[in-house]
Amino acid sequence: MLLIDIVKKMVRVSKALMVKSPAQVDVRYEAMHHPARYRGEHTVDYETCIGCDACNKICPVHAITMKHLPLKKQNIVPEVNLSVCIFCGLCEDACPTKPEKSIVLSGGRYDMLSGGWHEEQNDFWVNVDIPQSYIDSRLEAEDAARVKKEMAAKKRAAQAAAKAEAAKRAEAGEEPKKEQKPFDGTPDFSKGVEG
Amino acid sequence: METFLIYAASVALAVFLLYFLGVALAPYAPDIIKNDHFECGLPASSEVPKKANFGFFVYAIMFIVADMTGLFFTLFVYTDSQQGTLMASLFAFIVAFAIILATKEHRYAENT
Amino acid sequence: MFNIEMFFAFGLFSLGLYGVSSGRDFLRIFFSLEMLLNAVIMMLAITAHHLGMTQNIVLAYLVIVLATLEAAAGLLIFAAANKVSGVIIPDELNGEVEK
Amino acid sequence: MKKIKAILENFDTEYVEDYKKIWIKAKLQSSDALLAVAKAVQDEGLRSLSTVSPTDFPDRETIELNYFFEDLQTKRNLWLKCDIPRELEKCEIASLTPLFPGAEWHEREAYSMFGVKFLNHPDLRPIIVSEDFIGKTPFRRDFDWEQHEEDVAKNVQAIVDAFKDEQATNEVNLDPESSETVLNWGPTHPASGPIRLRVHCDGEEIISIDPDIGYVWRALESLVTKKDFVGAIVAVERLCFMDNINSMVGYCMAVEEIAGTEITEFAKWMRVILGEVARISSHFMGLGGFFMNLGLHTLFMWNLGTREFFLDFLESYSGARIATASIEPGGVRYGLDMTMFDELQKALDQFDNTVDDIEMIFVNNPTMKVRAKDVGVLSADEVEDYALCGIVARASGVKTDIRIDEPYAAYDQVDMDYVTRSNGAAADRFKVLFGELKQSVDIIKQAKKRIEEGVASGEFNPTKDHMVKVPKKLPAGEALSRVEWARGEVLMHLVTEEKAKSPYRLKLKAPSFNHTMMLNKLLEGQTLSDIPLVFGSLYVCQGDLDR
Amino acid sequence: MTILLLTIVLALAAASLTIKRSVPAMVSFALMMFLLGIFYMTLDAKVLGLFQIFVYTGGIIVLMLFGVTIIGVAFPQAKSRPWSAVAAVLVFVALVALFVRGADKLQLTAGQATEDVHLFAAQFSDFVILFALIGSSLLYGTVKMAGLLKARKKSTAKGERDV
Amino acid sequence: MLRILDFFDYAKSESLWMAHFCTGCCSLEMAAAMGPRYDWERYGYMPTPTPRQADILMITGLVSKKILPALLRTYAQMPEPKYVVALGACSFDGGPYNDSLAVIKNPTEILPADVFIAGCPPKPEAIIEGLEQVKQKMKDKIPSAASQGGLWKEMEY
Amino acid sequence: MNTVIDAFLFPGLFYALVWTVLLYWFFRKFMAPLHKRVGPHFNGPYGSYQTLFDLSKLLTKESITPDGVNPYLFSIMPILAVITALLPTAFIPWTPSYPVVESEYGLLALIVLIGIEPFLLFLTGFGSDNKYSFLGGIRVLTQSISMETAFFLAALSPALLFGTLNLSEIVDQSSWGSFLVLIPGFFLYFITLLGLLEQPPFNIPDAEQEIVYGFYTEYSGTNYFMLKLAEFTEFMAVFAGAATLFLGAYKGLFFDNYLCFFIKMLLMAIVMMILRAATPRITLKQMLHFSWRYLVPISLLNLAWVMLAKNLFFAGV
Ligand code: SF4
Ligand code: SF4
Ligand code: SF4
Repeated sequence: MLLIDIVKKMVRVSKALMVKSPAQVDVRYEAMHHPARYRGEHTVDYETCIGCDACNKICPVHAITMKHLPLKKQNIVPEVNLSVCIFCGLCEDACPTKPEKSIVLSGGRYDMLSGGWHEEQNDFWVNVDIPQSYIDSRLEAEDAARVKKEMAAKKRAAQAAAKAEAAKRAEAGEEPKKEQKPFDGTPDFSKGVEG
Repeated sequence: METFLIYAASVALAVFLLYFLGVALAPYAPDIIKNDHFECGLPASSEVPKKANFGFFVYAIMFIVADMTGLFFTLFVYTDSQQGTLMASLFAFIVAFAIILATKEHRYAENT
Repeated sequence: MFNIEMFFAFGLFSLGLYGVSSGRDFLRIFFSLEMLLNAVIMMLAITAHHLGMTQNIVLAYLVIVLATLEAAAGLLIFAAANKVSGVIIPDELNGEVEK
Repeated sequence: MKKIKAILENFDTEYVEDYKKIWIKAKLQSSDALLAVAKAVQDEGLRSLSTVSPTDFPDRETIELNYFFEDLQTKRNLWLKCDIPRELEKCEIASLTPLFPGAEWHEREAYSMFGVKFLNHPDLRPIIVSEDFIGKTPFRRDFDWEQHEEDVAKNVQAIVDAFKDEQATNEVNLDPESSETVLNWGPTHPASGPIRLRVHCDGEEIISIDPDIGYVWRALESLVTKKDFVGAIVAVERLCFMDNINSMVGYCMAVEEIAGTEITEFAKWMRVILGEVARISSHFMGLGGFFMNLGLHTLFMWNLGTREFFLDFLESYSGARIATASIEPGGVRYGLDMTMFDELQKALDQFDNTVDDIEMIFVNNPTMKVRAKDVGVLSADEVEDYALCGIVARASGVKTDIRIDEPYAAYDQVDMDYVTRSNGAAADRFKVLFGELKQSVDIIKQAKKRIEEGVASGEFNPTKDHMVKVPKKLPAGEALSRVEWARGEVLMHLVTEEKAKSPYRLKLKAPSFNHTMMLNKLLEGQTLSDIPLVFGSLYVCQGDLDR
Repeated sequence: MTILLLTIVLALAAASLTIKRSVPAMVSFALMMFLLGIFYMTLDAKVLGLFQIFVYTGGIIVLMLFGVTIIGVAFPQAKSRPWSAVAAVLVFVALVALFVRGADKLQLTAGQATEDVHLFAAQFSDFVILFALIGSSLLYGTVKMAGLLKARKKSTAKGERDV
Repeated sequence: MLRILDFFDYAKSESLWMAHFCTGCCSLEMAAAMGPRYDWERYGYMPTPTPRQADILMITGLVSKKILPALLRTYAQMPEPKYVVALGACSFDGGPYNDSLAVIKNPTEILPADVFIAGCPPKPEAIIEGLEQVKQKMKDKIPSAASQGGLWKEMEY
Repeated sequence: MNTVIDAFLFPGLFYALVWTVLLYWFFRKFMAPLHKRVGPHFNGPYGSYQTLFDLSKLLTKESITPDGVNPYLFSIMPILAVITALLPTAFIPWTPSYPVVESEYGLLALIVLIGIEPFLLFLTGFGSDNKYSFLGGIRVLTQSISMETAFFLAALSPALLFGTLNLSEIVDQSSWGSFLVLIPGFFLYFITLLGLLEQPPFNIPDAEQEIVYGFYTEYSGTNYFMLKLAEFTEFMAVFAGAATLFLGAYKGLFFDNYLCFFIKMLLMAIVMMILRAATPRITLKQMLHFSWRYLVPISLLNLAWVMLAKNLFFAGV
């Protein structure tokens, strides 16, 4: 009885011989499944990054260090230590830039390896190579902006003075203008990542 | 007989040659921990037992008896007469019955 | 008709005798018992070959069977004694049983 | 419920109040009454002590002990608190182990992490902690772990030496002439994983087993307090990667309770789907592991093959195969692209293809029946006394399943029932596991239908609805959440401080802890061949065993 | 050639009785039996030789191995009895003397050397049933005895626990 | 003669057996790499029950303080030539458990790995590719990293 | 001189090596589809070089001799195991003209030599001075006492039927009719063969999940290679024995050839593989009970049946 049962089981098991094995692809060169959202190696878009430090703050493993730029406004850019990173994707969620995130890991590579020794592994970074020309142009733009701003500030001061005078004169309080809330780096959780 | 002995000797020679080929090509780097016993990756937690307590002696004895039976059958290979073969099958029946009885008894002894 | 091979059979026999009588542990007593029986088998085989006493071979088979069964029964007694009293050397058994 | 309240009224309590639907929360004035209260509630029927969770308040100079009593039959639970002083010498309380044998290891854990001494405990040795922490109190708030880490980093050799010392002290002294020996079963072992069972055996027969755990201790409970509320999900999901979603669900529920957020209907259903997918992928490993421990790799391989399809769905949804981090406080992290359901459908089809084969070949396997029928039997009484949960409890006929007892996410709208068997042997656990696998597929189908209907009728917006905002800083409070994890009940007790960015204390009670405690009881007097079988059938994962 | 073989046999036999560790002693015993089997083969008793090898290396050695697992790696010490060696030597001398002196009287009728096995089969098949009965009863008896012993041991153990 | 030696060296590089030792959750993905979809047996990898027959040791993720001696001992008990592969962020600096107080932060400083595979956990594809790199290293006759240094040499365990 | 060449080449060592490489590859390659995998694939055609590489690697890897073992016993046992596993091949009629040793008592010699193997394996375990090996060794012993009797009795059934112990004669006399009579014997032989070769469901001595690797635990490099070689050579001897005794060795449907012999052996290997993929391991005690309660009595009854059948159908033969 037991024997017959076992023989039955054997026949059933050998049905598997008919099934084509799913391992048909040489996975050294090709991924079996690589969805659009796959969280792999990061890319940092230094042009859109506003240097808000949100990604650094949220990273649960401190994989991100901010590289300092000789700029005033966007003075930092994230760099990721891939040996440390756990590819949780929180930094991408936290990044506030729109419509494209400045730090993106969706759709990245899976086959990131690095060398053996601890020092070699330490050199395993996503570096942002910023061409000097870009920095120069940004510096120029910043200069221009600063000049513009100064001008604007002067103008505003003048206007404000004028307004104050006008207000005094009018003796009736106009409602003060709503101040723009400065960005405090809070990630916006209500936004999903479009897949 | 002689052929077999020559065969055995040359097989032994061949295997020894293979073994020494392997040993000659293998690296050799002993050290204290490497030569320690494997204990699931930890230092040994007690001595290797020098004895084993094994409750299967009954089976060992049954093994001997059944082996003897087999040897008897080897001798029956050469019987030509009908009476001899009938005797042999009777013999087989008796021993089979004895073994069944003995296992029954053993099972009974185990369960109580 | 003395044959030089018989000499060795006697040697084996007396070795077995020594082993049995020197009173050591069970295992070596078994060894020596087997040796005794094998000396007998040897004699039978030698006489069968050299003296043409072919029936002796049949006797030799019987002795082998005897030897096996004896070993089996002896080992059972040994195991039982060991289980009951933890004895390895037969000399100790006397004392154990009296206890 | 009333009876319990009446009992508590007899004692000197600070407050007694209802909490959630099936809990009563109470605090004792003094710790002396604990034993009496415990005795009274045990007589009332609350026979399982789920866990003991100390919380350290340095500024109040107290350690608050939380006891969670459960009644697996009638679903009445009690959350009992009491304060004890914080100084190491006076930090003592009566042990509940004589009453509730399941508390043994939990009290040992509290002892080694917080230094709480339990009087009358039968065997108060440190557990889990690595040797450099023995005698210290690593989970107290004022423990200077940075200094400690620096010391360790400077001298790694010291850890190893400490380990060796521990080995030497715990060595069983045996008569060299005897046939008894102490075998290590693990950690470098084909079937064990990082756990070590000290098997004291005589030939093939086991005399006793002493599990030595802590080989993957990561101190998750203290780790989350160093991360913010969102980053903590990374730590919580690493409780065990076989089913990471449900543990995150439990944590997020606790956070949401403190923040007072109500998540959207769509997110609830998504949590059901993701949770069940993770449960399936875990159960697949459990089923395969059970047979692999019997020396048969076929089922493991087949299951791995089918599991891949479920992982594909997770990967498409969240971008990672197993470290998904896809549940966040406030809902689920990503919106849903409806094309992902095609992949889910593919996985379900694949499951339907293989399930018959598995049932025929393995679940009804005659050899398996012969081997596992009478081995590792747990009675319903033992289940209650030792506070076992999950499939182990259900295989013994105890009807407990948090998805039904205390529904979370959208489980209250799901049509499901307890999967139970009555004998409680290893084979029954295997069958319950298999039954739950089928049940999970059924639940996924229901949830999928519901979401598809909702999207079609415009009720849900799959790309927007998935998340509501939870503030970054939470108010002070504490919350208790329970989820039915793949292996059983996970109980999370979250304490927060006013305006803090990270949790103040998170207690994770994971099921494998209690199950591993049962090993000695189940295997005493059996043979060596039963170790892998029973170990596999208890469905233990070292990740949630050590935390 | 045979003399060399037999010398080795004797040496191994002596070794198996004198070696202090059990496993080498048993290995030498097994080798001795194996060589004896070969010796029988050279005496034209091939089946006897094969039997010898089969029974000893396959059967008895297994039993002895069980014995080894009980005894342990080393033999226990026992008090020596020098007289036994003397007795053995005396017996040896006596046997040799007896045979050398009385060899002439031992001359028996030298029959025709027939195929030993056929002979066995012809002579033996009547006895076989008797042997089967003996073997079966031995088997039954040993098993029964083992069961009794076990039961007794259990009952004594229980008695101890009660006390 | 040289040919024969070369052949044996090549054979060594083409057949890597792995010691069956899990230290962390990365071993789950290793199981997946053994499974039907990735099937690393195609490339000649295989798990062995004891380190005595193994060629590579996988540090599968985190190394807790308690398991470190076992790891080192397992490595030491493997026969030459032997290589080490480290998986996951944990084996570099503790990864997500970097702040944890129970995890060794620098396992690869103690036992240098020949190939480090990033990820948490790395995909099975990445694991297989990393192992291919070990093969390449063996073919290039680069001695294993652990044999050249690392803290483990000075330690007693 | 011919015998020496035989010993080195055809049924001897070289052949055993080739067979080991091929069978090992075949096992893995055939096991894989049962697991829905592919198996060795990228080294050589259908991955056939893979096992060659594996075994060459094992041959030239370091062999560790632990402290505390007797080094001679430790490393001589694998060699002895290979030699004893190779000796039976001399008696097997591979082709009509090819038993190296034409012996009156070939079957007995075959069984004797196969029966010595567990004894050597026990000594490897006992000599390793390791707890797992020790337990594994004792398990080998127990397994052999339970399986060997039934094996012996099952293997005797063709000899009784044909009235000879000479393997070549058995092959000569075998026919379809005799095969029908011997079917139960063949089944018994096959089941006990699994036990003797430590194959699932009887792979108790090297149960990985229980006692690491049984008696193999301490063996590495060249020594391990030798044990592996012995294992596979044992496969060869036992399979060849089955093919000779029951299936008519080199006799084929259309032509008599060594190829037929080989195909028969492979068929047995396939059945073994499928069994391996379908049944879990049983415990030592269950195995003993199974063997003594069912196998041995049944094999004795089978012998009685063969005797009766000889009287009834083959009286004239
Ligand atoms: S993916 Fe996660 S771990 Fe990696 S850099 Fe971004 S936040 Fe940090
Ligand atoms: S969050 Fe985005 S914008 Fe802000 S620093 Fe990081 S990459 Fe730049
Ligand atoms: S790297 Fe990630 S997956 Fe690997 S052990 Fe560490 S936490 Fe686990």
